[in-house]
Amino acid sequence: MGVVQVIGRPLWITLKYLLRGIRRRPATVLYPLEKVRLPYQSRGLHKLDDEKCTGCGACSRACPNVCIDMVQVAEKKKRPGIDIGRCLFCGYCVDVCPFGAMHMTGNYELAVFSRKELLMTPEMLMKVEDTREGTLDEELWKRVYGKDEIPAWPPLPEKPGKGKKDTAKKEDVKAALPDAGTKTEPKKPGDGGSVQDDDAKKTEEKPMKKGNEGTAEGAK
Amino acid sequence: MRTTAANKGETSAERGVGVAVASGGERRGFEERVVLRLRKLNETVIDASVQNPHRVIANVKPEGIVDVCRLLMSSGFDHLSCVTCVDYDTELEMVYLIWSYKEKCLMELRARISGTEPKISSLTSIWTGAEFHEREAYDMFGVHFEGCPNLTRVLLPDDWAVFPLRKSFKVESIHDKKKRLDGEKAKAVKTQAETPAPPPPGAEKSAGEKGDKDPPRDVIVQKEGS
Amino acid sequence: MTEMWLNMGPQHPSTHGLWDLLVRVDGETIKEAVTKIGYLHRGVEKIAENRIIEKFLPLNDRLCYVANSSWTALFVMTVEELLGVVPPERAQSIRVVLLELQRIASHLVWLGAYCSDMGLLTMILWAWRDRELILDLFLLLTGARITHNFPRVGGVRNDIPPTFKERTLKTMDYMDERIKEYEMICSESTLFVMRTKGIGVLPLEKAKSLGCTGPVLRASGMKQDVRKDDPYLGYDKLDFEVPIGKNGDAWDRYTVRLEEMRQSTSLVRQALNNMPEGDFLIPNFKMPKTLPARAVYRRAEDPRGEGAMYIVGDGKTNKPYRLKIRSPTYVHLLAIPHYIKGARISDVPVIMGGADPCMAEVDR
Amino acid sequence: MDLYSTVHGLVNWVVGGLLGLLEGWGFRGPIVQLVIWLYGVLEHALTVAVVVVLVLVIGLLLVVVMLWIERKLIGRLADRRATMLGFRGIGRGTGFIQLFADAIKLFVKEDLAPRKADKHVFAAGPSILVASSVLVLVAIPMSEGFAASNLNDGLLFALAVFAFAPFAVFLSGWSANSKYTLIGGMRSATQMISCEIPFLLSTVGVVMLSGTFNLVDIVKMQGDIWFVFLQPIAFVVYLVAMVSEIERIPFDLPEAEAELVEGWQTEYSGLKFAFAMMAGYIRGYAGCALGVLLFFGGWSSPVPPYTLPLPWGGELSGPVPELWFLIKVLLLFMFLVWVRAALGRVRVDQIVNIGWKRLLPLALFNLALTVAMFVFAPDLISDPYITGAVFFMIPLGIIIMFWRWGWFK
Repeated sequence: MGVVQVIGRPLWITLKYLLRGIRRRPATVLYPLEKVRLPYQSRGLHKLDDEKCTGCGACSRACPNVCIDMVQVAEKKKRPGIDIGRCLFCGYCVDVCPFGAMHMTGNYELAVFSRKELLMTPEMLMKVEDTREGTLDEELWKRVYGKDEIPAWPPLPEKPGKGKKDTAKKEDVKAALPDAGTKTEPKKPGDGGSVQDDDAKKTEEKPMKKGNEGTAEGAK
Repeated sequence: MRTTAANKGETSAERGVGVAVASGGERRGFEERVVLRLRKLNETVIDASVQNPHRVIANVKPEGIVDVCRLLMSSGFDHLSCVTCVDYDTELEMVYLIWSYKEKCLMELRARISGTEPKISSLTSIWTGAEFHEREAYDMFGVHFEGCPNLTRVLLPDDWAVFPLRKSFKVESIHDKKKRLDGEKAKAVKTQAETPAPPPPGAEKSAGEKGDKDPPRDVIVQKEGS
Repeated sequence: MTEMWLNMGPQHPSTHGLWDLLVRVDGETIKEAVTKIGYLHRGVEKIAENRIIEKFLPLNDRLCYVANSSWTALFVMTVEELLGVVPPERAQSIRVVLLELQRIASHLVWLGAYCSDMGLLTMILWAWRDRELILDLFLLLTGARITHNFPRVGGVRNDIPPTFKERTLKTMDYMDERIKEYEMICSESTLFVMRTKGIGVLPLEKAKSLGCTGPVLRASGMKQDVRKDDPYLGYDKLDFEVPIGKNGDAWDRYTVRLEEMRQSTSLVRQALNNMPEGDFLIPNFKMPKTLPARAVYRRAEDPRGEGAMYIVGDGKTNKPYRLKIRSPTYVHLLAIPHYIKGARISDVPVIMGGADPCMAEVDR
Repeated sequence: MDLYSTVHGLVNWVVGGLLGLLEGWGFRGPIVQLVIWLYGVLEHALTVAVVVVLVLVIGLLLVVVMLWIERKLIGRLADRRATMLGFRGIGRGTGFIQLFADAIKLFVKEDLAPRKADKHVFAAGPSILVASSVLVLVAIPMSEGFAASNLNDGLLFALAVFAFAPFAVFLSGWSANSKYTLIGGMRSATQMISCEIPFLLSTVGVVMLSGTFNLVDIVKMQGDIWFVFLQPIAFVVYLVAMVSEIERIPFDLPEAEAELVEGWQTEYSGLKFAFAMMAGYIRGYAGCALGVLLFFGGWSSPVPPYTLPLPWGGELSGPVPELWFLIKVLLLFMFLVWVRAALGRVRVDQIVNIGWKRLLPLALFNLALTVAMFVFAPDLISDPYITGAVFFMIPLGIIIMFWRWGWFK
């Protein structure tokens, strides 16, 4: 009737959640205590591989916010340093790197007490640890999946796909450079690219593989 | 049938490439009819053509913009999607984008007005919503719309005297700025290497900051100032 | 009480973002209103004139902080039309998935804010909780939750990852159930109906004349949708309904948006199930050094209405000569004073919320 | 034995013992004589002070408990964990000490007042509000013995003091010299005018059935059957009007945070805000307690044990009724929290409509029905079951009738 009609259904549906909460956890993630695991595509703080980097400066040129600067770390050795305070985490620097020297970790806890701490020198970037820890059994996904098992976050593909797509990606990456047009000629899909590109492919595999192992361990 | 063929011909000639617009199956020649009606207004319409299916483009004289729009309104273009302006240094080009809900066709009207004393009639008598777009164009380009109620700044502060989207309002992008600064720095380093005399204090400071520890700081500080 | 001017903003709980609705009230009744915007103006259009296309691309994500990818995709489509490039079908399909997920996420944010304005604080938590799932899907697909930077000129950044399809389909089923729950707590609650029915009525003729688009216009009873009228990304091949309202009041805006969420789940399912094989990016595509000297106006159905971009190339550089961003909410917010007269102070958040303001996009 | 005499005895015992001790130690000078004389004069004042402090402390503790219940319950209803601050850190506790953290925060916050505010009235608003709210507690017995004062017209006193708060709200809203607070205060006045009369009328039926204004006696009269079964319409009217009186969410117009920033509380900060908030919860407790006393049998226990058996034999009637009373009050409060989680807020004109067009006719109808029972079937009134049946069936029939006429649409 009148009263029941006014408040009946909303009361019932909220009560359902209350009763459900007795058996199951509510949807909150207690953040500093529990951390949700991020998939490996996620774009967090950059990590630099010193051995792969040649100091070519492609990342610096591709950066839309001009937050990457090539820093002289030794005689004839330049490495990118990043002002994380300006970074917009677009991932261009990672996409553009021809040697796979830079990749993005899932490290998203970047709050610091002063702006100076946000200036990441190459040494700091090399020391960045991929801290993608936490639980996989998020309460929310449990609800979606019901009694089924929640699939783990997929790892990055070990091989970057077919040759065709790979080349396509490479070209796009080059296109992101401001003066890409002068450097490279468009290649045919089947070409496979130059020797340097092949090297890049091989080197690209390594950090991702490490990452995958990390996932598996973390999940267990 | 004739229309379709004409459209196709124009499309391939003008664009050269396929466009990501799905071409409608059957066209009833609506665009053609509109173009013909427009062309009849000799004294105000400079030219009108069907650009590609669903798109008509017309250049008009600024004096007759209200008449043209009234004609368009009566022929079914009922939604003023956007009014904007493009600055060609000496002239401003007003662009009116009008959509027809019924015929699913976009009309692009262009009117060139003077860059020094930009002035054009307001369309608020036809579409109430024209006021919003015209206020923005006034805000950004300083175009004076005659008859627009409440023609005041909308996005920018009231006490601003500049019209920022004019080409005369120069802004240096951070990329250009970085290039310039890099060039200056290289120059400074070069002069320092060539001449034994101490470099100017600014350059020294810049070089000092440019140590291994905090790379892009100097760039950023000056950027924020601008 | 004598008449007085009351600020509903810019720092006010009812304005979701920085803007100001000055209302002249007589007691509780509103006699007049003035919209004040521009607190978040960043000059995006000017920035675009000074940047090459690729470097402007990530900024499009910042145009709207609720429906980010809709703007990036729109910009990419505009540039593609300018260059005369057609992305591969698979890329278009992936974009449809992205855009429709984005629409659901955006409407969820709106629903939560709308209900919390009426004091229904439970709804905001439920809606944002379920949005979290969609953000997780974005994270999986694009690598970021909010600012995806995913569409590229000529395709998208990467292919859909494994398990994404299955995960998304399950989530869409889940979302359909949740939408029923939202209906139970909102539509079937008489208090909610009392607060929304007959409030802020915007008649169809007025809405058309004011230039309202999207859910606001559809609530007034116009069967209009850019996805249907001016199809892009292969929306004409997908099967969906365009929900419309009758009276153009706050209730209709609510029902239209809720139904749009349902349609979006169906669209995501269709796009995922019929996704063609192939490239996700045009092979060997290279941005030209110069943009062609012509202008292109591309419209798209943003979650808030008709978003559009007008881009002019000058034939000399790689930077747009002019980029105009047509924001739907800009029009909706400035149109509020035209139909708010006679409402009560309590109705102001409801009417404001009906426009679904996203200030970053309004002020640009 | 009520709370007053208990405390009196306790005070007598303690002071007497102390004086005896003094005498035993040999202090017999004029000063001790003066102290004894003074005690004789101030005996009752001291007792009253102790009783008042006791009631106040219980009230504050209840506020804390109710705040905690509200936070946790509304969190669970909205499918989230609510506050979880514990002694071991964030996320590891029940969240109870969050309330104390909040209290400390509010205490140390800067106390601001708008420059153009009427400072004295601005400060007086929350004080009057808290004072009037605590005053209601004086009239509310927690059991036969545990009452600050067993007033003969306790119900009248409670209702009178309960209706005082909108005045304080209006004062503070007006004095802050802000538009939001002004509208908030106006709304409070509007709401009070529209809901106060049904609120009072809904209690008249109960008073007629029990024949007294004494709350203890009203509870005693519900030994056989709770008045909620005899006066269902009155209970519904009471509940809605009470929610409106204590400004909780379906009817929290004076502090509607979406429209008026925080309504009449907008300009308050620090301790004054804490007072305003505390007063709201004390009023919430008072409203629920009155509801329990009038309609749910007060402290009478619905199931055995009615007393607490002592392990060494004998029975203790001590904490059982009080506990039952608190459980009932908190259950009623939890229902209000539940309503808050499920419903939105109404508009001003709507609450006026609800008050005058729905609640008032219902309350009058209930009153008429009760009077009719007394006039036409005074014999049957003593039979609770027949009365209950009549009071249930007739309203039910009429409500269905009205429903079919579309009166509720």
